[in-house]
Amino acid sequence: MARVVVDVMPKPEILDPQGQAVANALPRLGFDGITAVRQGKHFELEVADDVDDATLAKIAETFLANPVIEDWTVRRVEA
Amino acid sequence: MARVVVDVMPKPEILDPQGQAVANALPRLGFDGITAVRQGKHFELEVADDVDDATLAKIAETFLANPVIEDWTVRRVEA
Amino acid sequence: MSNVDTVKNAEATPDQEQPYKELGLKDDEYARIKEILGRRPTDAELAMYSVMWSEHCSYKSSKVHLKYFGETTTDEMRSKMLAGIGENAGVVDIGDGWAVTFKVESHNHPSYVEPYQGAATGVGGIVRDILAMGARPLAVMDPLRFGKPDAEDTKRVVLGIVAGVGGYGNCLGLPNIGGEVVFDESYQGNPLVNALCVGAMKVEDLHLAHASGAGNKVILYGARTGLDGIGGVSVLASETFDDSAGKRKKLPSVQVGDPFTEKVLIECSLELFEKGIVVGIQDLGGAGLSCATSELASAGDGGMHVWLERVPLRATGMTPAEILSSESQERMCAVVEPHNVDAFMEVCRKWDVIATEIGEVTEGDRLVITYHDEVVVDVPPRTVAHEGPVYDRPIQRPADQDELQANTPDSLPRPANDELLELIKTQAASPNLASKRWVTQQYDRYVRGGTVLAQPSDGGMIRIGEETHRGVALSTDCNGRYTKLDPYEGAKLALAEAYRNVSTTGATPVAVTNCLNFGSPEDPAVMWQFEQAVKGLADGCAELGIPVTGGNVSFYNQTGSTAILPTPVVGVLGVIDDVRRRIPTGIGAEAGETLLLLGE
Amino acid sequence: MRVGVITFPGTLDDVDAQRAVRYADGEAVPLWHGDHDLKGVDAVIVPGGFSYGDYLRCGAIARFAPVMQEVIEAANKGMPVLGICNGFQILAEAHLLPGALVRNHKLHFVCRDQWLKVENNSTAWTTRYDQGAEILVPLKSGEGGYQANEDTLKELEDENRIVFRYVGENPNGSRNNIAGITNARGNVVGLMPHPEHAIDALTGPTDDGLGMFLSLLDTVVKA
Ligand SMILES: Nc1ncnc2c1ncn2[C@@H]1O[C@H](COP(=O)(O)OP(=O)(O)O)[C@@H](O)[C@H]1O
Repeated sequence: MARVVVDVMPKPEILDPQGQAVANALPRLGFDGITAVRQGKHFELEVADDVDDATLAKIAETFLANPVIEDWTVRRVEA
Repeated sequence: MARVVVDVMPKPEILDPQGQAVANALPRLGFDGITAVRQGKHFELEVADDVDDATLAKIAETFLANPVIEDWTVRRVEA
Repeated sequence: MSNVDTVKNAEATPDQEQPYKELGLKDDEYARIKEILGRRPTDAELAMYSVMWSEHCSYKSSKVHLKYFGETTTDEMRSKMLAGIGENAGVVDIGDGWAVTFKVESHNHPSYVEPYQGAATGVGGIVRDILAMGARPLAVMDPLRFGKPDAEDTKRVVLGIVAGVGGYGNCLGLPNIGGEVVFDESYQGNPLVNALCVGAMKVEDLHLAHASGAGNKVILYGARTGLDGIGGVSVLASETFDDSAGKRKKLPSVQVGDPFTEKVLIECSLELFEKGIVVGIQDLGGAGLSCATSELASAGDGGMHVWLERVPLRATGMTPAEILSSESQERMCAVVEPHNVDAFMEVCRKWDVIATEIGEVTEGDRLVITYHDEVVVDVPPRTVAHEGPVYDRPIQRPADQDELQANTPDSLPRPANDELLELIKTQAASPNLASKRWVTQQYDRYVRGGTVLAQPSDGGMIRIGEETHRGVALSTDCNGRYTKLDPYEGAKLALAEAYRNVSTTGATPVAVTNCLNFGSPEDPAVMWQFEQAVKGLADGCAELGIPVTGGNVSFYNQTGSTAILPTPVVGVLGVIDDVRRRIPTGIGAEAGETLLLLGE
Repeated sequence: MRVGVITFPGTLDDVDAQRAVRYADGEAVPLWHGDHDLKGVDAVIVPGGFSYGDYLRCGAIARFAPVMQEVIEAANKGMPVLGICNGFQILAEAHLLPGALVRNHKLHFVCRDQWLKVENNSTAWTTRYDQGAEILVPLKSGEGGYQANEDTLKELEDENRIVFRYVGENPNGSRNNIAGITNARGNVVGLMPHPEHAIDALTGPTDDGLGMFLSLLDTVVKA
């Protein structure tokens, strides 16, 4: 068993209303110095040892992310 | 300027319908060997250098996450 | 700045080659632009003309046919009409001092590429059209067409489109009061997302898009301008395409909607209207600022000067052509008298809406756009907005039309008596006839508390005047298979069905909108379908005595050389003076009801 | 009876909540999110919608609005406060009510007429209902699943603080079929379904929701 983390983020050129809402709210809450925020998704997968990187990439690319508007990264972490 | 990543995840004891939906769908799509999936949020913040760790923790704890149902982590990464 | 193509530069380099073909302009169209300007266009001008003269914005293939709507509309039919074809949306007087505006528009192709965002921004666009008439948007409807129900891709498309319509409309607080869900193979790879919005205002608050009065200010408000939807125009930027970091600028392939920004934009605009500080207003939809500035100027009595560097941007290194063509969502453009600018800005601040004075109405008759003091556009606005090319395209009744019509149900085997039950079960379970609850359950139909009828009723109905109980009913309908068999009769049938659905609610039909979804206008057979459908719809309207007040044409709905079923979606608006007298759909509400069959 | 109805940017059901107050013969007083001012009202309704777009988490941003600081203070002193849908989410985020609302278990927005059972008719907002009565009101939400840890759930059950429960199929995965809850004092109530859309059978499924606003009238008159 391995733990795999997939992060999915809106592409930089795509409007990110979620990140924008957070960025706009922070100064109102008294937090200054945060100049930009982008918000995406974070998946944690428990993966059998025989699942290879190519498969994980395929899962991210075809299912967890929508490549039309999102970028993704996959990394294996300590469980 | 530093880049800070905040990950927010549903607490283990809280139902995670989104993660569950992903976990259920994977075998149907022909991906086997993924035994569990949890889905949370991933934030990337551009932060001025004078924002300290305590402030970042406070942003995560009081705003980006809802500690009633979510855990969070903060880490600084290379920009 | 040095590589911005200015008017001066264009005059000095008359023979410079320009990528007009890549922008979709024909040789003679490009020649006409040169003739209008007396020189070659600048990059920014070329960008403007090419989007504004596109099929989508100029109606160049449909104009000659759409004229027929006007020709068949009598003065009597027109008597309740306050605004008609040519405005952002049609407006009818419904009595008690209320005016109602409604329109349906397509967002087909983007909804195939990215179903959720395509459908969401489709709803956002039509809502801004209604807002631009000065009305409060009150409800939406969504006639949808999908491919084969069991095709794998259909699932992606259906899930995304329904969630997108719901996601955007729910977040705007607009009840969804009806629509259609139809599955047919011909829409595989080409789903139809038509979105209708209806709004209301007091008759005296009607706002028409025009920029009159020299000295008046042009204010852009709403979201920032990004690189959205400028795909085609990027060919103009070959030299300036590298941004400071030396990387190619990335163009978003999809526009992402921000319904929250739109909701705030709506409330902000309505407060501006209420305060009476808006002279003219225009939404930014397809063709963005190109469209808004040229249409505002063209409909006014003067010219306009726009300072393009003032436009608040979301992306770095945008060229003037890109700023002008950007289709970033959730933006509006208003014309305001100078003494009202402060009050205008105050309202925008209250709603946290970014507002920027980007231009001024001028004495002359030119639209002049400068970028850091250099003139990048200097054109007669009418030539951009209203005097685009017009085509009378070849029309040819398809060779197999007779064969198609000859293939009648008479040749089908009759089911035996003991097969009837199975047949009914099969039919009831078929996706086109089954309950649409899976879809409608994702739409808020209660918000605003004015919904009198929604699903599963034949027509939707909302209350307009809370004190008087006056209301309107709406239905959209179309059967593409009938229309394929006989486009003239098919369009009439779509009208008749929508008319009946509105009548059965207890309302009196008063006006018609439409969204004409067809294949390629360059195919003479498609053009024939189109011409026939327009005739059928117009003739039907004349018979029923209600006018077409507006609509939308969507061509090029085809996969390869196969066109979709011709799909002229017809929306009918009816008025009811007391919504408490509405007639709910369905039988069995009370014991002892009598069932009557009307008609033949 | 003067009842404040808050409008945040993105609030949608404020007009409906105001109408419901008027139907109960109250005066609806619009309150603005940016004002530190409750305008001397007797009670407050935090209505439904998508405050600030609800892009981060439903209610997460609204909770910090200036007007909410006043609402929290007044609620803690006993003022009747009702949170409907997004308002419930905001009250939970503001810790006026325990627990949290998460994505519906089937992940779709759900709009339907929903039967509810009145479990507690002694709150400031439910005295007009019979204990155990079943009412039909619209439910319309994408993040309506009530979640709390076991201790909190037990406390709510033991203290009779569950005000409404879903009848029939659970529409969103709420723990213990919870549709609405109250605080220990019974003055703050939050629920996901929309009583303000059920005040007139012309525009809603029933007028069953009106009872909540009439209950408030009794509460305020008694106070
Ligand atoms: N896409 C949709 N959006 C909203 N309402 C819809 C949609 N599709 C169908 N409906 C509504 O669902 C109900 C049933 O639709 P349908 O089965 O197509 O009825 P009919 O066949 O009588 O037109 C109608 O009230 C219709 O307006």
